[in-house]
Amino acid sequence: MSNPLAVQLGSLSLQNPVMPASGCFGYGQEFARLYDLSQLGAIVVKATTPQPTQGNPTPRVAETPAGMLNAIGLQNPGLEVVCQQLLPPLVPLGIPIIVNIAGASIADYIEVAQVVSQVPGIAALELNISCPNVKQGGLAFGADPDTAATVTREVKAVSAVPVFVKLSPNVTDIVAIATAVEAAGADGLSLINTLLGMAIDIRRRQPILGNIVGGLSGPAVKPVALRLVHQVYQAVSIPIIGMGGITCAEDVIEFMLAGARAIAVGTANFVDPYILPKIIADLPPLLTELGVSSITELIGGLKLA
Amino acid sequence: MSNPLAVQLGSLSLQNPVMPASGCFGYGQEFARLYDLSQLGAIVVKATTPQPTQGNPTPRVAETPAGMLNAIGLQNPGLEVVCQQLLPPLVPLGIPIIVNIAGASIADYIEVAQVVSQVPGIAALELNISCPNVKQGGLAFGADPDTAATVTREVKAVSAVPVFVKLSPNVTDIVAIATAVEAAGADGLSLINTLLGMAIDIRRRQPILGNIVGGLSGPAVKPVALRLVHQVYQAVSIPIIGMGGITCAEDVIEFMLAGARAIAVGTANFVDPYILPKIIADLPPLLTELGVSSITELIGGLKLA
Amino acid sequence: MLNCEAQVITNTPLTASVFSLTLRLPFAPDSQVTPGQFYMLKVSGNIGLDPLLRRPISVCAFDPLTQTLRFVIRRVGRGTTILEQLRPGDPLEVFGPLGHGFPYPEEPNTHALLIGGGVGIPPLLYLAQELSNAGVQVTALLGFRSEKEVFLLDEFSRWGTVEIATDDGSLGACGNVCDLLENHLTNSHWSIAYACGPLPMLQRLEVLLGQDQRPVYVSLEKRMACGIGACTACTCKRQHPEPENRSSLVCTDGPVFRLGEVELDV
Amino acid sequence: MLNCEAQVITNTPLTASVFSLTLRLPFAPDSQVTPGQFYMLKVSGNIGLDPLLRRPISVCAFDPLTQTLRFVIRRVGRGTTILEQLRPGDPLEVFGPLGHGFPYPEEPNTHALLIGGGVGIPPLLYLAQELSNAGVQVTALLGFRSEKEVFLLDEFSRWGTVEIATDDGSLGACGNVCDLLENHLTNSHWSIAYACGPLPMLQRLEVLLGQDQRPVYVSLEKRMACGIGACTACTCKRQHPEPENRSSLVCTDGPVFRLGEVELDV
Ligand SMILES: Cc1cc2nc3c(=O)[nH]c(=O)nc-3n(C[C@H](O)[C@H](O)[C@H](O)COP(=O)(O)OP(=O)(O)OC[C@H]3O[C@@H](n4cnc5c(N)ncnc54)[C@H](O)[C@@H]3O)c2cc1C
Ligand SMILES: Cc1cc2nc3c(=O)[nH]c(=O)nc-3n(C[C@H](O)[C@H](O)[C@H](O)COP(=O)(O)OP(=O)(O)OC[C@H]3O[C@@H](n4cnc5c(N)ncnc54)[C@H](O)[C@@H]3O)c2cc1C
Ligand SMILES: Cc1cc2nc3c(=O)[nH]c(=O)nc-3n(C[C@H](O)[C@H](O)[C@H](O)COP(=O)(O)O)c2cc1C
Ligand SMILES: Cc1cc2nc3c(=O)[nH]c(=O)nc-3n(C[C@H](O)[C@H](O)[C@H](O)COP(=O)(O)O)c2cc1C
Ligand code: FES
Ligand code: FES
Repeated sequence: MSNPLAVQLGSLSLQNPVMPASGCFGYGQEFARLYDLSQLGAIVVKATTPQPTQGNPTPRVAETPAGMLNAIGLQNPGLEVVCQQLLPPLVPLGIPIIVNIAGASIADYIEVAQVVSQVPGIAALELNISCPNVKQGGLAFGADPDTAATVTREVKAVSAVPVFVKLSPNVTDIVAIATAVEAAGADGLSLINTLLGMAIDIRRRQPILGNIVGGLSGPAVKPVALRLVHQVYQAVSIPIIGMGGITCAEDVIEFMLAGARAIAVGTANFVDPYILPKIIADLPPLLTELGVSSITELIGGLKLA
Repeated sequence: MSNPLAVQLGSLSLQNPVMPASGCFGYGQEFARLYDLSQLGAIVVKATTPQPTQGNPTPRVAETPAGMLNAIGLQNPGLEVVCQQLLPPLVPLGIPIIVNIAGASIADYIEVAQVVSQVPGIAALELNISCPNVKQGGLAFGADPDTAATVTREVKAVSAVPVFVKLSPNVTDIVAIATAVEAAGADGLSLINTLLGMAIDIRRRQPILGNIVGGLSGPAVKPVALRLVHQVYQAVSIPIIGMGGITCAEDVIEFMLAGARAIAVGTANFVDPYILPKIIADLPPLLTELGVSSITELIGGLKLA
Repeated sequence: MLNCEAQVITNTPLTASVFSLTLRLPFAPDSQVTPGQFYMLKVSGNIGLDPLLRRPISVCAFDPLTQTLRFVIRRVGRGTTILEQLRPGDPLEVFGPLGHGFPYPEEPNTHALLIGGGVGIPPLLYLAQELSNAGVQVTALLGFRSEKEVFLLDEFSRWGTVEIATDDGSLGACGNVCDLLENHLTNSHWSIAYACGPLPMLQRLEVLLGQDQRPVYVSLEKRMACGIGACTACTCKRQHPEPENRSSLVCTDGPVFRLGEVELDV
Repeated sequence: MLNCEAQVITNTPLTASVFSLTLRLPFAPDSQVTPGQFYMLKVSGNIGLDPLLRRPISVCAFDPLTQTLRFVIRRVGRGTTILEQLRPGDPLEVFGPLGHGFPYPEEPNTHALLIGGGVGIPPLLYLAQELSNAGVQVTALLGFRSEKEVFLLDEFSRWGTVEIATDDGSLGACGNVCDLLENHLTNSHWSIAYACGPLPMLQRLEVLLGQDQRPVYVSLEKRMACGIGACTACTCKRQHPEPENRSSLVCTDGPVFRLGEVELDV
């Protein structure tokens, strides 16, 4: 019998559509102590920048209603350490390893893309043009269709592996950006990154986050994420990795009906460290209940009338 | 002793900064059965359009994590009934009555503004250029600085009372819109309207809302609303009515620290029908705890370093 | 209508997914609590903000002497799961009574037909009790999925005759409650009918009874936010629009409507 | 570290805002539970998604025989209010033990100074017990706001000498726990010190003990999301950065650090 959870994500074959979201799973080693990572559909690791990045001052997280703000600021040990020490242990897992890449300039993105995509066993890049937590780069590249297309084109030109472009929800017209990025050669899209938000400590009369503003994630943003996946799905033909507030198998199905071919879980890993294997285990019975024999039947299956 | 809750909202004097948000309080008569409305800072009534509007098909609301989606679609009995039957009973309350106005064309807005602003006792208009739930008009006017400025200018030209422009959070750069609207003569700003979102019923494989998408409100959006108020406050000098997810007196203080001179409570009225008087009662002891003798001391008082 | 913190007295399972919740109100309601009216139950507790909205639940019984209010509820999602987990002594904020209940027959000594499916049944139990106490003869037609899912049967029997249908025939007639109704269509013994149940049942009922001259009242469900007419979430189209083309609201004009008054949809 | 659904055994107030929560684990932890380690407590229950994140709370006692875990917690916000309201029998998901606890003295027969303020005190009680059982002599300096806010005093007395300071002088010395410390600064009777408490206390402690040659360990707090090193929320700068300029994480490199190792900030 064929695997009811198997999905094809462009050229990547996934045993199931469930992966961690970038920045919420480190480089996998922490969760590897809790469960066998080879059961995941794929792994997306933290944003990698050319140089080691310290990130923003603490506090870096603040809880909000059914969500959280983060202003990590892309802390990472830099391209060299990532490629030499952190990625190699993941390759033997035998599942696609996707590396989120970021930078402060197009040259940064090109450098990281070139080097990371050559690491043996890396399946794809996720081009983060939507990080709201860094002054330069990040969101600056994701807020405008032309800039987004340019960085996509440049990265595609040097990447040895497929490139998924991660889009920001903090825009007036995500469809314009999605179609520009598709035309520029993106192999797929990841959406959404976090919504820009703020939390205030009324007693100290200060923002809770050291960085003043941060990115909102978690269940609170799920309706916005679903709407964006739905809108973009109708406008592009490249595959979409959907994310934003997923906490259970039912949420996975919602994103897939809206048009996602695979999904990522971020914040929920903090609430339940075993959430990924739990969701994967809950999917087959849910598919049976929904009367489908393969999860692919559901992709984009939302009935609108 | 002077009233610690009194605030000045442009030319409007409010006994306290707490008012209901448009569309969440009908025309006041339902809540008038529960408590004395004259204790409120002001009342903002539903969107009024020139003709009676049926609104969208049901279901019109869907619950989401710590929030809700609505796709009411501006149901209202139209300008004539509103002005003749629904507004007059509110005037004797002696508090500012603010009428939210909407339309499908600039001509619509002009018509409603002209007529409503002549109703004796109406204190201000709230120009709704941010409703995500109607095809024409609504958000179309609020997504672009030029269009927003145009409709503001036209409405200001005919309005006999101050005009607050209600902005949408579904934009890349709210500051550009806020400053354009200020330059066009707006007397103040209301923010935020709802975030565009979607909810899906996985068993019926359909959107829960009859209108497919709807506006997200409630605690879930509070971090986004606070960030937008904060950003806009730094860029404009007209007063801001802040809203989005307020459920308690502490939330009110957060919005005022971010720069709101007054605040509106929408969704929370549905969760606790007595929330407005409750918040008003909770504010004075909270001010004492925070060591301020007048709530105005807190407006924009966020310390950033 | 008043909002108050009630206290859970009992919470008992009736079937695998249906439970009976009784609450004591801290003070008397400000109006009569009539069958067909509902309360908005706050499921979010005092701290968490999720699930956010209140849940509308019909009154299944109310005792003005002890100020106890009873609801019979099916667990279908997060809110009703929270209600199912309440234990005696727990607080629960309730807001009501809301809406318009079932109108009583204008003449005494009539015979009322009550038609209920699933969790449409609880408000009819309260109605059966009140009608019976007022001298009205009651026949209840109740539909369930299977014998295992039957609830409130004994209690109904105290107030009149009961006929049962189950989808699988495990108790009573095999079929839907509307199949039971077919036997009563041309019968002249009843002079007024009341129905509450899932939408497909009400739609079939409309086909069966739409032309009947006797008054038929149905209780409807719509997704709600406020429960008091302020948000217009729960609008429904009138079948014969009046001049001003007004729509009706389930929460304030209903939840009980005369059959044919409004369109039956989600 | 393991995630499991524990059961509340007791939940008792110690002061108006501090309570003692004991839980029984369903199975043994996969490693030793050492003083200074913490657990992430799931406050959102099984249904609601708000408040969302887990709360980090230090172990105040652990009995491997009965698998009971004790936390002593101050109610400060929504999450701790939910924990305060738990009743015996309630389930609570806990994940741990996490982080690195207090290193024990390398030589036996030493004398340890424990310095605790407010809810920094609970992990020191567990430490006092373990040290005392290992033959180390313990002196605890404990600071509270006032006599009414004193807790765990009797239990500390079982493991060593206790000195108390209160801000208002209502019990023990008038002042801060660091004022007590000043009397011990030049004393040579202690050879190792451990501290846990609010940031201003630790900052003053750093001024007082920063130049002392004896080892001083402090337990830090930072806002956390994951608790296991995956999100880098809880980063803190090293005072003497190593070549690769790495920062440390409170959740995995700490929460206990040697004084002077990392910067003390929010
Ligand atoms: C006037 C009225 C009276 C009712 N009386 C009863 C009763 O006596 N017993 C009983 O078991 N049920 C009754 N219902 C249905 C009950 O309100 C829903 O089953 C309940 O709200 C579901 O909540 P949930 O969180 O478990 O489900 P979820 O599906 O998780 O709820 C999500 C959202 O949808 C709303 N919703 C879901 N189903 C319905 C529905 N059928 N009607 C209205 N809103 C819905 C919820 O209120 C909530 O806002 C009544 C509904 C109405 C409108
Ligand atoms: C390693 C460690 C051990 C701790 N041990 C104890 C203990 O034994 N007893 C005790 O009473 N408290 C302890 N705390 C502090 C405790 O975690 C906070 O008081 C608690 O998280 C507050 O939650 P709340 O929802 O009540 O407050 P809120 O202010 O509503 O919390 C909002 C958010 O901020 C976080 N937060 C608020 N204050 C703190 C804080 N001081 N440290 C970290 N995160 C915070 C919360 O976890 C939550 O995510 C410890 C903290 C850490 C980091
Ligand atoms: C703590 C944290 C760190 C994150 N870091 C990154 C990152 O490095 N790169 C990136 O593209 N997205 C990052 N994100 C965004 C997530 O990958 C994801 O897009 C977002 O959180 C929405 O999913 P969720 O609601 O399931 O968390 C981060 C999110 C969080 C909460
Ligand atoms: C049911 C509903 C109806 C609304 N109708 C209107 C409206 O007619 N005009 C308008 O400007 N905003 C409308 N809004 C938006 C609110 O006024 C408010 O901006 C938004 O809900 C955020 O505040 P909250 O989170 O407190 O609800 C509506 C919101 C809801 C939930
Ligand atoms: S639920 Fe708000 S009008 Fe009916
Ligand atoms: S809390 Fe996530 S790294 Fe420490």
